[in-house]
Amino acid sequence: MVLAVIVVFAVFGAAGTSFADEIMSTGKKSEPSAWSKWLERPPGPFPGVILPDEPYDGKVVEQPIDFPHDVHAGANQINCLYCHTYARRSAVAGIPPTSKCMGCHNIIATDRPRIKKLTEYWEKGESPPWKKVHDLPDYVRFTHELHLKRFLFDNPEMSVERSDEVCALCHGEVKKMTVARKQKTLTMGFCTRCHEANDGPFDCMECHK
Amino acid sequence: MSLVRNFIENWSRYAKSIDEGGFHEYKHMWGMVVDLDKCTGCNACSVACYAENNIAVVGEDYFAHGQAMHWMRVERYWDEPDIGGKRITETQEHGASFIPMMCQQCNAAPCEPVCPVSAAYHTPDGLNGQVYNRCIGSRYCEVNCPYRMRYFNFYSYYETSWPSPLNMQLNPDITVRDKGVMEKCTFCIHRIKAAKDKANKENRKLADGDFQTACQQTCPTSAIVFGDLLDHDSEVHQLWHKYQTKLGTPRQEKENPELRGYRIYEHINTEPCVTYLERVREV
Amino acid sequence: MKQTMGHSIAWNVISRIPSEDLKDRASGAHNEWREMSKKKFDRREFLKAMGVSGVAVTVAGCDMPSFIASQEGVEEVVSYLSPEEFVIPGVGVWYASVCMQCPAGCGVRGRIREGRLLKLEGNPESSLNAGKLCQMGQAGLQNHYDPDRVTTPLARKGGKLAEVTWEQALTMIEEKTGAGSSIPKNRFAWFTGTVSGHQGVLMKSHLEAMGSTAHFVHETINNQVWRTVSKDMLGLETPRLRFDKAKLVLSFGADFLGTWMSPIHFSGQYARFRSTPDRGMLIQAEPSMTLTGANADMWLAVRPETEGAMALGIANILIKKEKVDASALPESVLDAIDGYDVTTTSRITGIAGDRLIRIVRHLKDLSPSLIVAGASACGHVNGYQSAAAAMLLNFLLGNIGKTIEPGENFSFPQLRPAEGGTRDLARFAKAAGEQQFDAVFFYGANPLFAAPAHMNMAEKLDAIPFKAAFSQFMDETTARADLVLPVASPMEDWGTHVPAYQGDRNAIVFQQPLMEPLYPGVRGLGDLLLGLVKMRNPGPLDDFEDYYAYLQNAFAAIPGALKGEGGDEDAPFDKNLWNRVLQNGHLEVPGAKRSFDTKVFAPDVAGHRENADYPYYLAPTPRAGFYDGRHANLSWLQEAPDQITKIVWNSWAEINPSTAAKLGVEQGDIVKITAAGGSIEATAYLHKGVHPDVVVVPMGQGHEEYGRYATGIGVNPLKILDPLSDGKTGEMALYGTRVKLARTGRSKKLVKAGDAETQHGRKIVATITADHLRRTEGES
Amino acid sequence: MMAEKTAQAAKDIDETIAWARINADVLRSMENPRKGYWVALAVCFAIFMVGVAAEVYQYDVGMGPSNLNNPHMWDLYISTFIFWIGMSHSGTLLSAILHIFHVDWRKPIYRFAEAMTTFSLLTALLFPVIHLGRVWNMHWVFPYLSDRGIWPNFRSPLVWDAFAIATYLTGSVLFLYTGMIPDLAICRDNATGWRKKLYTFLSVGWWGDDRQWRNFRKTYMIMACFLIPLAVSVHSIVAADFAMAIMPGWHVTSFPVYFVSGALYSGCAGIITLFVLLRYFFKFEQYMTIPILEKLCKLTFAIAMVWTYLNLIEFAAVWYGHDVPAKEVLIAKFTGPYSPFFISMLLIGMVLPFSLAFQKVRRNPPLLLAISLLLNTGMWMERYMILAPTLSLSFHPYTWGVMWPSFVEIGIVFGSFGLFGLFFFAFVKVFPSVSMYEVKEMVYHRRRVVFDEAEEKLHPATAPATASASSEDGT
Amino acid sequence: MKKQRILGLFSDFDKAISVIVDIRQYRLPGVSVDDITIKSPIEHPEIEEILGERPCYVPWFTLAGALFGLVFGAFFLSAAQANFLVQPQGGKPVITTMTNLVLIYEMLILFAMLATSLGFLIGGRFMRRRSSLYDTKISLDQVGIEIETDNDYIEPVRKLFTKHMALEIREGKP
Repeated sequence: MVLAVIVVFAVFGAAGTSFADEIMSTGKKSEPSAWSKWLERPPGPFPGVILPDEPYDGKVVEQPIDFPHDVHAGANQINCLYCHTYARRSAVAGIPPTSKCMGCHNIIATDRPRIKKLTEYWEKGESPPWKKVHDLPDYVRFTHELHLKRFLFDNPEMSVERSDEVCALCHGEVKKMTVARKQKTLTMGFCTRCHEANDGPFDCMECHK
Repeated sequence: MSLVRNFIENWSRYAKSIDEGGFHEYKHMWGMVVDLDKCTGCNACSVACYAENNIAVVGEDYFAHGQAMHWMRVERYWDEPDIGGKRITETQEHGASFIPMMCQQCNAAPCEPVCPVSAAYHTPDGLNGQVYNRCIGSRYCEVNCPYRMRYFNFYSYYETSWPSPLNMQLNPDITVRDKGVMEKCTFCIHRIKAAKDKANKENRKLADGDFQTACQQTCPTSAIVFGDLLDHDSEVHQLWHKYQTKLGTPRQEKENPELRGYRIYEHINTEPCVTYLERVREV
Repeated sequence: MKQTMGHSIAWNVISRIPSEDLKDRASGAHNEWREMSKKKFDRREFLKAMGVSGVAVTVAGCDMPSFIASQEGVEEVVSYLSPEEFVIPGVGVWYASVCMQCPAGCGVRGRIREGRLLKLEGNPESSLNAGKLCQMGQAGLQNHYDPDRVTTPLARKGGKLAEVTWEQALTMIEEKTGAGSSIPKNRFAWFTGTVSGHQGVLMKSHLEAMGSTAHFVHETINNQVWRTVSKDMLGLETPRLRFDKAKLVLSFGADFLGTWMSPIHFSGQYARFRSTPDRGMLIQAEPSMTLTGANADMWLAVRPETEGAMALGIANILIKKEKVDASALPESVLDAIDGYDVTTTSRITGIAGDRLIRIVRHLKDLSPSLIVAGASACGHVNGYQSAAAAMLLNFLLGNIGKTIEPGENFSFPQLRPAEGGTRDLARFAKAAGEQQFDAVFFYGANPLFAAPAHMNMAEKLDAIPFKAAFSQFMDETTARADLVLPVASPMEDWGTHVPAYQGDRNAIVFQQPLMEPLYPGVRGLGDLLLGLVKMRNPGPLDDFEDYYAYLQNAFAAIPGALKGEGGDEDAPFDKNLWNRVLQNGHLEVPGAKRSFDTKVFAPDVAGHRENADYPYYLAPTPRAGFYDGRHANLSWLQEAPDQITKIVWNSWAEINPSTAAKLGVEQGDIVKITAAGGSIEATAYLHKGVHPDVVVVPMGQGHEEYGRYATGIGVNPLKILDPLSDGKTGEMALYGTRVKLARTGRSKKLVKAGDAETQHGRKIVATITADHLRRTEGES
Repeated sequence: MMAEKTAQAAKDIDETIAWARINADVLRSMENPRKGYWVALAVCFAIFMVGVAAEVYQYDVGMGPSNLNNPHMWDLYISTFIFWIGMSHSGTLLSAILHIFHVDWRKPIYRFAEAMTTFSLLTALLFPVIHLGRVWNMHWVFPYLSDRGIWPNFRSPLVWDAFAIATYLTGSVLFLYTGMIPDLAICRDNATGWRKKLYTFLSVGWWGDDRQWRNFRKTYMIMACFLIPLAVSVHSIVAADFAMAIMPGWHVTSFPVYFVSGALYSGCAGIITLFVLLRYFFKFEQYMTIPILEKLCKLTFAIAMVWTYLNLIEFAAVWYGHDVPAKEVLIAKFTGPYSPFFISMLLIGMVLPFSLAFQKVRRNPPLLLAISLLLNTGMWMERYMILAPTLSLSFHPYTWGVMWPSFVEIGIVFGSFGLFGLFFFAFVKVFPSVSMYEVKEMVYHRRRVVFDEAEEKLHPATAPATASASSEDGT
Repeated sequence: MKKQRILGLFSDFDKAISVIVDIRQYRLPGVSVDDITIKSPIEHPEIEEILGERPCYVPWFTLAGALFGLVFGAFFLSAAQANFLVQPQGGKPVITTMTNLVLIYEMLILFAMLATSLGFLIGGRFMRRRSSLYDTKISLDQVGIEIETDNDYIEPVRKLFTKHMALEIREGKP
């Protein structure tokens, strides 16, 4: 144990301080220390945001109906917020109600097997048992509403049409997937780094409940 | 030179905090006033707290072991014969005295510096934050709390305390604490956060009365007043002002020392953010 | 999982809903609801409704790397089918309803999220509780989510209760009491707690249909005596009391902060009464300290049964010493008063003369005052007389019209609550003993728990051929019933209620479902009653598909009635008004001002009865919390310490230290309390808030059958009460029972919160004198 | 006085003992000890298992079964932790001090004393871990760079503990090991099989030439110098856990000193216990001699007096400091429910040491065993009495309450003694528990005053005579 | 000319001393005091008197270690606090100067001791193949004198050893 401490000190020591200097400091900016060179982060995907890019390859989740995001969001260019409409009104983005699906799909593509399956559920008056893909621990408080506000609605550079880019910050290139897959680590480090870079609130109790 | 920077920054803030009470750069400073003359000791606040904060019901055996968890506990003391003469009578001549005790959210909290992992820390709103999932259960904070207002999960109460369907009542805004975690009154911080978000959404500042703590909301005699001490329009600030209770200074120079406002154990300089108004009794 | 909150309109989004589709929405949603209750679905799934979190626990996961902590594809997400547009996952919506934890009828608002009821708060609109709530009200949640609720109809087969379907259950009732049944008139009875509003109306019409008049209404905690007195002396049963206007309140055991009449309403008044300038003074005279007594400026341990004498004594001093003008009082009264001069009074009541005189001085200086009498004064053989004596003081001090106001008429007499006290319990016991009934329906009352042993309630109940219990829980009475019909919890049901004691403004309180029934097997009381009436005499009510429709129809008549041109049946249904009412949770019904018709008479207060073998009085005081025992199954209230003793999860006996010394009893010793009617054992808690002649064992514990949290905990003092009742009103004399105490030699650690009984000189609760207060903020 | 004189007269060790004997005896001790040794080992193991069972249960269920409650958030665990930390003190500290002052009677006994230090430290380390509500997150106390990038709170005395104890453990292990190298070489030269491999590895190529001896001397001295302030700092920091808290009865400036003296006290007692045991188990009568035991006793007595003094001082400070809560705690200690413990603690700690003033006692190992065990119990109770009364009777009357430990808690505490025993006895079986080379030095130096003779040899004038003279009493 | 090492074992320390004394007096050819190594079972500080002061570098290691510990404690730990503590710091400024002192103190001692033992291992020429001339008797009770010199000068040395009653004389390659 003693050794462990020492080793940890020795290895991370120098790097640790300056790395920390980069990622951990209160809202007020500090002049980047010499070490920050190799920690330079590329500017964000679009103006008004810096994003720590942390690729992560989530596993493919078995869903009752493997919903083709690529068709809807990708090919048909349907806005994310059209279906996930709760995201801008509530903390949780939620799954769109089945009625929304049926809104289109009692006319469109009714012959496809997936739509058939969906219709069955609808008739039975049940909702498909979706599985949660982007899941945060229960002691974490995250509100979609305010993040959208910050990055989309209050961001002069952005327009609602480009909402998918904002969603992509944390959800990855969903429009290229069928069933959604995790593409960001969504660890505390991920959150804090982004908060620090974009002057988000920086206080434990802000995100921990 | 991060060390120096940190030292200088912190020291200047600290030095300021001496004369400005340690909350000069806060956005809010949540405080409370409890009028002991109005408090009837009816326990409503305590039960409301249970309902709001997912507090576990431990049952008789554990209660007997002193492992109960009243974040908000109404304490009852029998009068000492200080008023109404010293003579010992066969029966009471006055009622009892009640006091609702919640975490005093000290401005110089003894619980914070001793937490080895900073699970207990001071939020920029002047609260004593308790990050449940950071807590490792060393229990030093409770050992060092003069008010004994922190409670420890000695067991895992989830199954025993909320047998289905009782668990459907659990408040989603608050974690259900598992064994080995210290917990305490948070001034209903989830309500604060919800109100903040709402204000933020409407691009306005948080106003007094945007939200209430559970105990304040239910108190049948409105003995509990809660609000932002820095907001000069807030009722709580005006009360503090009226009773000349000052935060961030060890001694209270009141022009009129007879005023009712006082804080518990002021002399150990924990600077609690809860002001109690003395109980009044006819003699 | 279908969202079916549609039929109760959220108060904060109503503007967003086009009004024309309201009715369809309502009815439509309503049908959905009914089919919902038929459909089976898994509760767990419901829990997993979207956005529900925090139900899981902070496990070691916190430090695990994210790819473990946030599992992908483990938790299930259940989406809505077709939600209302105002239903947003993760956003709580508040609905107004009424608190049914006690008969006071406070308005509540419930926070709903993802179809779950999460929290109850007082309804700020309510003129009774103005947004406040007591601990019982807060615990209403647990009453709703209780794990031990009866979920399906049960019928007695071979001595044991077995599950049956609703159809079978209803056919059983049909056979016993239906139109076709051979049950003769007057052989049927309802035994209920307080029932009011349209449920009351339906119940009445059911009784009419049954051709019976036997409706027993039982409330162990009541103020019948006081109300009879005010009826006799003021002509009004429930005059409006204004504690906030009074400068001095002298209360003879009226626990108006805890359990008396409308505690939360009075607490609000108390707050104003106590606030500066000219803060009021509270004097409490009672043998055992109640919550109100614990807040009194001056607390007098008056000898039991002598409250009346004390009142007269005070009157005497007022007239003789303080020369208060008593011309208003008739001769007979003055004669009655004459006997009670200071010395006599203090001899009878055991209160020092100087204190009496001090009280009188205060009474004279601080006017207007308010004198009330409550449980411990009224719960005696001479209860009525004592209360009358107390009321007499109000006359003498000219409080009538100042702090006791007539209030307004209530425009809908048919909706007034069917009320009663313990007298009906005795009456019922008598009637049942005489085999008067073939069928009795029980609702909202637990006679078996409340009845003293001398009534032999158990045998009498068994003797009744058919007993149906409309009950939410399996309590003692329900357990003995032949048929158990699970009723919906107050949070799942429709209804209207009329508080017996109205607040500053008369109102009908509306109860609406805050969430859909937890269990598909339960039915609302209204629906059941409606069904019963239809069953007994088909015809008049048949076109009402269910209670909801009936209620709306009945509601349609109200506006007309308010305008004065009596409620016409076929008035159009005003949906906007209906929606507004559902938002507020109540409908104000202004009525004509009432006036007093005073009649003063001389109370004949007998002194207290010496009894050599049973020297002590047993005081089964009610405490806010368990109330009359109906809340003993709520773990929050079991865990919430009793206000006076801070004891939890058990029963106890409060004894005065001097008495204890006499008996050689120490704190924690188990004492045997023996009355003529039997004996109980409880752990002794010593404090000075008890008269030396009194032992207090609060009522509420000692259930034999009431779910996991109440069963087998503590003892039930009601069991050993003597067969005494108030001479005038016939209410049971709850406080009149004589007992003797003996130590068993055993002892048990009191499970109580708080170790120290006093502050040990620490400045925790600091107290200043009222003069001090007047100096600092008196005339500010 | 008489007793004292004769004690002085008695020899610490028999100079005429042959070096070969020394080797033989000590090496034999590692081969075949008395039966008692195996019994002791078995007993320790049994006790340890009890502790393990209890801890497993507690880990599974939560801290509840230990009867801890509000306000008794700390109890036996922490007090036993302090106790073991205390035990760990005298070993190294005394050894170091005595070494610096060239006190040679330390030589036969310091080895096991230092072993005691090391192992009681290891045992002590268990308790902060055991008493954590969420043991699995223990590592958060140490600063390491994680994805979350959060850091322990260096203001917390608990974190200082972590550092101080880690340092002290490293230090005392090094000290113990360094001092053992020459002996390991001896073992290496005589052992066979796995032992040989082990010793060959551990005695890092020691062949005892003057260069090695020279470095050895310096190193050992330097380490001794460092260990003294270190040991003191460690226990003052443990004391800080309490002195930094604002609780009445803890918030006392004299706490660090008080703790250190208490630590030395219990440590000396511990040494006496083990002294007597080893002496019996391994037939070390020639090396762990009665006179040395006597010296130990005198030392213990002296320290006991210091401790007593500090105790009384603390009472006085509290009493005249007139801090009401603290005063109430003090009074409660004498009168309250804990008074039996407290008073017996005072009796044992303050009065019992006086028995060591009698030579008869000092020369009677079995009796000393009993006494030293009693002293240790007393010191353990002292630690318990530091915690319990304050916790049960602090500022807020409403939360006053007496709490008695449950079987689980007692079981774990009990088990820790078993663990220590296991460690210790295993050690003395595998490693020489008496420092052979230093006993040789002791014998050697006591036999003659070397320097003058070397001097003479440098002047050949008188050389032959003395040379011949010297050659006679060679062995 | 090739070097040769010779080891003589003596029953006790005086004989060993006398050998060295002789060497110093009679000036054996090719043998100087510096070629002499004494192998003894116990520590003999007094041999300095005969062999003259020989250097020992351990304290320097100690110093280095102490300095490193000091810097480490002061800078790494404190700087780390500076950077990491701001996050849990939340609203209140955290002044950790005092604790820095404590940690520096501990770190200083820790690294000093580590460095010391390192110096010990290096300075003492440890971790090497055992010399062929080592004899287990040395660890027991005999004192050995090892002299390294040219082949030609071995003879007088052996004579000297035998004269001083060497119990055993061994030779070996360096």
